[in-house]
Amino acid sequence: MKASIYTPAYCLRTLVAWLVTLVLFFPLGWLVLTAFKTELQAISVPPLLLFTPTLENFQIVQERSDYMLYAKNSLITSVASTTLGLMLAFPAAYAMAFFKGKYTKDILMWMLSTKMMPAVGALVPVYVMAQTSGLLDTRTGLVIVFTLSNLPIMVWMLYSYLKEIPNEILEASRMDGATLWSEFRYVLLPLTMGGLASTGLLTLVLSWNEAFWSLNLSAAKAGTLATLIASYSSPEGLFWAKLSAASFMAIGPIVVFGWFSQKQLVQGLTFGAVK
Amino acid sequence: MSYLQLSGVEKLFGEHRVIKGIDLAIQQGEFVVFVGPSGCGKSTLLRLIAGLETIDGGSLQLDGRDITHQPSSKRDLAMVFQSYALYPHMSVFENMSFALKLAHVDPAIIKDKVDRAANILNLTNYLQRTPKELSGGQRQRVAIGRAIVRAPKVFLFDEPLSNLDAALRGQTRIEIAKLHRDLGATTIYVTHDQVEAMTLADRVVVLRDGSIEQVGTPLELYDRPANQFVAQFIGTPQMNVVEAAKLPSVTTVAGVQVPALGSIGLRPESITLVQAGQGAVQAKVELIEALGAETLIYVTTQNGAQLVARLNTRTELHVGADVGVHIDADAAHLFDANGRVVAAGAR
Amino acid sequence: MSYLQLSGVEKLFGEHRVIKGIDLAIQQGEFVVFVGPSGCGKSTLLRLIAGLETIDGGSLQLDGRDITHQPSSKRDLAMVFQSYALYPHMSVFENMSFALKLAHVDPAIIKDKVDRAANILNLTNYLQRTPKELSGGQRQRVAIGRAIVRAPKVFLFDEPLSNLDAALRGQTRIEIAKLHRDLGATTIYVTHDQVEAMTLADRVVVLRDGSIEQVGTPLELYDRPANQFVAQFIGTPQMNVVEAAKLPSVTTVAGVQVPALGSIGLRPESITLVQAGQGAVQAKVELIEALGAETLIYVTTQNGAQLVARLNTRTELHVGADVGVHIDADAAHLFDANGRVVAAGAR
Amino acid sequence: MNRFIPRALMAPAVVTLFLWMIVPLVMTIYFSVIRYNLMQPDQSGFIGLENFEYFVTDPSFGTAVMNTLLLLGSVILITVVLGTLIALLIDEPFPGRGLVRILLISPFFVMPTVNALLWKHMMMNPIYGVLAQVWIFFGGTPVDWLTDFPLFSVIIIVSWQWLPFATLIFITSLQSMNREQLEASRMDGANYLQQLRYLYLPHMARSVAVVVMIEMIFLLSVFAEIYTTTGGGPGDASTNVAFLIFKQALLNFDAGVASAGALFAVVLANIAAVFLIRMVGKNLDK
Amino acid sequence: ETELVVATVNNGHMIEMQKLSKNFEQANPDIKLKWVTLEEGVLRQRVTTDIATKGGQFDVMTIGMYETPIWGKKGWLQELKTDAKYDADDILPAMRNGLSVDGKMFAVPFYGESSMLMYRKDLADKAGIKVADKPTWTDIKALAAKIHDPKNGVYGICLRGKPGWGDNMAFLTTLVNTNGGQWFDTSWKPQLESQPWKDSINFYVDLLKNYGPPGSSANSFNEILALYNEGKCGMWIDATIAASFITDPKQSKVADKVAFAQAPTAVTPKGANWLWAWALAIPSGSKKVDAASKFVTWATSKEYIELVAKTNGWAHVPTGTRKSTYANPEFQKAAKFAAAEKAAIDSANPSDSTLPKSPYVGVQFAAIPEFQAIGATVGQEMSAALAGKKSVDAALKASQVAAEREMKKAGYYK
Ligand SMILES: Nc1ncnc2c1ncn2[C@@H]1O[C@H](COP(=O)(O)OP(=O)(O)OP(=O)(O)O)[C@@H](O)[C@H]1O
Ligand SMILES: Nc1ncnc2c1ncn2[C@@H]1O[C@H](COP(=O)(O)OP(=O)(O)OP(=O)(O)O)[C@@H](O)[C@H]1O
Ligand SMILES: [Mg+2]
Ligand SMILES: [Mg+2]
Repeated sequence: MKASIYTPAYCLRTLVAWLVTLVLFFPLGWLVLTAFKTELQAISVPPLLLFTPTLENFQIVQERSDYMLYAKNSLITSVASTTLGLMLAFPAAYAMAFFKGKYTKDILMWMLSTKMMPAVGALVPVYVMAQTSGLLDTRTGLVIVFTLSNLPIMVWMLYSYLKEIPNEILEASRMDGATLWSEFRYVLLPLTMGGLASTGLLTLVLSWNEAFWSLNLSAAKAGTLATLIASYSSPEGLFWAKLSAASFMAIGPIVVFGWFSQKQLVQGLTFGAVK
Repeated sequence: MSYLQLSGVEKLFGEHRVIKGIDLAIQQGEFVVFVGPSGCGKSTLLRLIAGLETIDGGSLQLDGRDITHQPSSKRDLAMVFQSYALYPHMSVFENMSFALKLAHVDPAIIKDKVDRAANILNLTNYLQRTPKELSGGQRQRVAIGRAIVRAPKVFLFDEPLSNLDAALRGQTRIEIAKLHRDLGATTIYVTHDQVEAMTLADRVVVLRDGSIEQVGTPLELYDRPANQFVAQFIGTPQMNVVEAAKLPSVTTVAGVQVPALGSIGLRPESITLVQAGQGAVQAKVELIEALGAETLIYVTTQNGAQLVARLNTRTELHVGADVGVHIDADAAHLFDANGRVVAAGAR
Repeated sequence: MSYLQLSGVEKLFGEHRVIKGIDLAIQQGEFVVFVGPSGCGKSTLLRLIAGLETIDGGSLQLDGRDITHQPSSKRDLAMVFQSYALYPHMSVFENMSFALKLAHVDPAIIKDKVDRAANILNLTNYLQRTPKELSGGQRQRVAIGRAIVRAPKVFLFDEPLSNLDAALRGQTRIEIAKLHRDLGATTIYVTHDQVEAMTLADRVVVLRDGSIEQVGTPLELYDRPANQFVAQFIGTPQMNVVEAAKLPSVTTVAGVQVPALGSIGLRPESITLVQAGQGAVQAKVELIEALGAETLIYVTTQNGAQLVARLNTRTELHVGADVGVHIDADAAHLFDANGRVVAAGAR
Repeated sequence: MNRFIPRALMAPAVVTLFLWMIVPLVMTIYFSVIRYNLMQPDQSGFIGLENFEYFVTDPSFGTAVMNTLLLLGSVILITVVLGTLIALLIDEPFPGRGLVRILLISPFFVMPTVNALLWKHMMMNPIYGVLAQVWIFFGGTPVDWLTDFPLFSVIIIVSWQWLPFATLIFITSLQSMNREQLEASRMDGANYLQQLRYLYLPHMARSVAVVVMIEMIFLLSVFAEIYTTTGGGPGDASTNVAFLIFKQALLNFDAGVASAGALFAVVLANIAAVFLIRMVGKNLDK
Repeated sequence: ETELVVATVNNGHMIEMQKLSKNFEQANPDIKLKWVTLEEGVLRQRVTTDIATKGGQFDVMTIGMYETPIWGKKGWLQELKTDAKYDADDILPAMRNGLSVDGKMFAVPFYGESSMLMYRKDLADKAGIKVADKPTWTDIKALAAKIHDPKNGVYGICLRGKPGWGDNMAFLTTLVNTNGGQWFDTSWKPQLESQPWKDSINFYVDLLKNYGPPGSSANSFNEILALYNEGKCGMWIDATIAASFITDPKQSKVADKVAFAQAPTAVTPKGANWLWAWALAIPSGSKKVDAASKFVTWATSKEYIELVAKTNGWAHVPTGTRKSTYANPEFQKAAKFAAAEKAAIDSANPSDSTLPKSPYVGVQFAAIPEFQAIGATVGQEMSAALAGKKSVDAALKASQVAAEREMKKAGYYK
């Protein structure tokens, strides 16, 4: 092994890996590049790789729509729904993992299957419900909807995570005189931090990117960044660069956030798939 | 009255009756070991005492108080789990002090108690480490430490050594014995390793299939097993048990006639190999295990009976050699067709 | 020429010289056991032979062919791993036949070979199960079966029994011994359990820190250890090794003067306990382990030396009793300050 | 421990989810049997199964079901196969592996609408799109992706988004591959391909199950990507069930038919679920 | 303080209005404006769901000439009464009619458009052809053949092909109209398999196949605009609003080479060019009617147009709404398409746009609720035909079936 690690196979592997990565990343990179072009540069043929970057598009976007408002809404709704979701999902996952009953598996599967109905189908009922309860165009309404639509995945992730914790540790704490609360506070919670973190991260990403409900249930006040995009794909006039800029601003925070948290995310994303 | 009293304790898992009415009285300070083959209900019985499983029948009394239906956190028992069940996110100190912290004991006292326990267990230098930074043996000691610190009424151990390697196991066994002698705590210890049972126990409880087969001191069980099961379970290598028909030379043991369908039990040390032609039976050497201080010789008799003999000396024999087998019939045990002891040689 | 020849084999992990030039000749059909404390390089040496690690120095010859740089798939060796490394998704049959299948052996022949091996190992009824449906001992046998089927030139075992519980370990040990006798295959076996080493080996190689300490038959090592390390490593309970100063009564062993800074080694069986006041040294009983056939008594002498005595009878002694210690100086070993043997009693 | 506590703990999640499912479901069932068009509030009344009949007899219905299954199947196939290959490729260390991982994972964080717009305008546009330029560079005639291969284009777009997810899970799975098993197979004489076939792939079965399961949940209702790119066409070439329902719900504003469609989708989802989860569930239970 | 939520489409003029609305807020400090700017399709879904369920999320809605009559008839919109200063009579009659039901105005036009021919004068000159002011489709085809030069990156004609009732169907309906066809006959029977439809669609597919750019079936306004600005289209028939873009040298490489003519005709001039307006309306039941009407009148007033002119120049004012705009000499000077645009708008009549009598209102659409869905489906079929995925006959047959289903479902007949 020590002799020479730079074997042809190794070099080839590195090369191919980088090639594949660049190809797969290219569209996203291109989006970022386009965001710094003028509209004419954006559609120039052949495509420009070298150009003088401009911030004009970002200015236009900011001028036209209050980016900070949308960003704030995105942040608040996704963080709130993540928190709320974890609060609901954790006890359920705990109960399922440690007090396995006859129907535990079925309940889990049922929860997952609720996610399979196309959202469009439920639009009218949900819209009517939101309207009668005065939750249209409120962050509260969005938080509730996000939470509920992510809940099944959260329960499942946490369940797979909790299942890996040996029951004996909890028993030990009971023998040590722990009540349900102290068992949760001192043993369960610290042990599941990793699972909670990665579940939270995934939910955060999903909520941030949720477009259907945020578009349909919000107007001027509660719109999230996903709805911002909907105003930049105009059928009149050139818009690629502006669209790119708006997209860049909308996905930027979550992508960067994703980069930083990817290690953490991966750990829990395995749904107990890896022993 | 006894300190811990089990009366007709039963446990059902679904339809399956796992613990079948156990009566047992344990005295204060006693070291009781549960042994038995895998699946016989040792762990379950221990967990019933611990309150980790609900008792389905009978009652449990500790120090004169009925604790049959108390939650485990109220029973004042401490348990050492097979997997140690240390809290992986806490330091050794926190692990050991957790119970006291929950009981709102004064921090200064906690520190004092933990330090004392750590000292006894040679853990003083590791108090700030987390469990995964410790070796198997050290983890084991932390688990014990966690129990000691609480000074509980009864210590429960569920196969605490089975995750250790042979050398460490021997060593830790001795430590546990010393600890018990020093603390004098009432202890219930589950194992399926009969060497542990022999060396640690004041009394051994042999379980089989959810019922008690025999209770007694280790040497009582060794010398006067109540039945073939206990006889073969205790002692290593196992007692040789041979159908009576295959050992026609043995006719009476301690004045009792050998029953026709019964069998004869012989400890390896009551078999002596002599020159071929001599002795009660003729046999061939199958395998020799020379362990230095002792030698085990596996032979097959002409009748097809397989016997192990234990020698405290070296042997000149080699595999395939013909030997005579001398049997110390005075030390033999006689079992009837159902495996019950009918007679036992005086020892 | 020998069958497997290691000449100056070396291995570096980064800067760390883990195997420090090993020379060893193994004959065809021999059963060689590597023993040594954890981290001494047993596994590494085995893996070098297997071709799972590249050899950084020296050479390796098998059956007259240089295999130092051959890939492991070409070496015609079979290995049984500590964790068995069974393929979890394949049935027992598939596990055992995998190597043959890769070698495009005719299915009929494969079936035949697997059946034969399964028969030897009592696995015939389990051929369709997957590993996780088997008990530890059965998995162990499958791992062995996988090796047998290939009829390799050399069998390599890396602590194959360390995942089994005590009872099963003893049983499987005997099976391996029988198997070796039946197949007569050249075998290299790694363990840190010296009972296994003693009972299985034709020759034992004691490793320490990447070098060979001593090579010999089990009883050679037991009786004539080359140094204190080997002396204490072989035999259970360990040989008592006491600083010469603490045993003033022993002055010469086999005619050699006891060196001032040296120490004296005594096997537990060469220590006899006599009535207080008699014997060479006076001591107090610390712990008694009654195992039925034998009894181990731990004592501390007035000089603070800790000794273990092995008795083949029961004892009337109890902890705390005063006893005299009789020492069989003829069976003692003398070590100099560096732990090398200076003299050994005749045995 | 008595039975009450686990139930109490599970209750909040189960009850809210149940409400979240049952209230719209009951409303949907109710809507599906009445005449309910947002644009014609004056027409109402019970009409039995007419809405279902109307939805099911839609000329695009068969195509939509086929497309749904095709989309589901192809994306799962592509992501699992490519994901496996990429995971194997970057399983062992090489210069810049950390960066590669970060770049590879990125598409997963991109919101579906942006993803679709990006592909539609900047990649697949037959005149300005990068792909067209690549084709021209190599002397080919640019392909009009969204028109000529509409469903395939959608599949590419959706796969691009889900590939990182699969890759990530597979990488993690590979890292837990038992080294001793690999060594054992080396001693058994297996080459890399054989190791792949007999060891790596079976080892990954469970993670594959997880990927299939999760993707299925999300892919059955793919909508934004189709709406933004092909609008379900040309004709109904890229219309899936979710899009068909959308046509009823938001182009026609016929909540009745849309509800009937949604119920049908639930049935379809459950059939797929039974089929797949059973298959996959075996692996999940291990 | 009143907060008005304004839903609007993200076209250039609207975005300009959003910017300039600061002036309005300054003038009316008690009113605050909140904007929801959406892409056309999404906007339409959002406002429709909202108004139909009485969601009340929007106080002012941007809607088109399609929705206004339908919603007005249902009473979903507030009737707009304006004062003398606003001068409602200044609004072009075609627009005013299109946004009124029974003489009551339910929305005020923000900007309007028709369709016309925009061609490259330089190329036509080079081909030696003079384009008539009112050309026929035969002329157009001949010219397209002449100037088609794909080797040099010039395509004879660019037309919409992207499916959508507001996309390809807007254009195709005018083509069908001028060929003497219609969507529905007087008994609401879809006429999609009638001869005029067959002729038109065959002609269209043939024309684009021979002289159109690649990927026509994905092109709509924007895509063609980009092509045209790059100088790749010889001719283009589309919304008059395009004129202001392609004559803007900042965007267009051919700004000085374009000329305009009326939309081509075939059998009849009726309905050959479409009519569309984006207008502002107030949902009925709104609690902020006063503030809202203040805003809509401001945004569609003469003053607003002057404000735009002052800020951005006359070339950038919203057009197609007021006579006064076209009368303004400065505007005429700045917009060389002005005359052609006005002529096109004036010549369109939504209530009488087909040769046979039709029961519906609308030039390039039928103002009935079912039309969106029918238009979308037919649009898809036409796009499939253009892409060569289906024969024209098959596409029309499928369209006819779908349309009949839809109409039957809606209860127009059994
Ligand atoms: N939670 C449970 N549900 C159902 N059956 C159980 C449960 N726990 C144990 N059993 C069954 O009860 C019997 C006794 O199990 P127990 O764990 O007490 O055995 P054990 O003596 O501790 O065995 P081992 O030496 O293998 O640990 C076994 O047959 C086991 O299968
Ligand atoms: N891959 C490796 N890289 C670096 N060092 C290693 C590696 N493998 C083993 N070592 C080191 O080499 C030495 C010998 O290890 P080896 O596994 O051979 O010991 P061993 O005798 O088998 O011990 P054990 O009884 O614990 O299995 C140890 O110090 C170990 O830390
Ligand atoms: Mg147990
Ligand atoms: Mg090792």
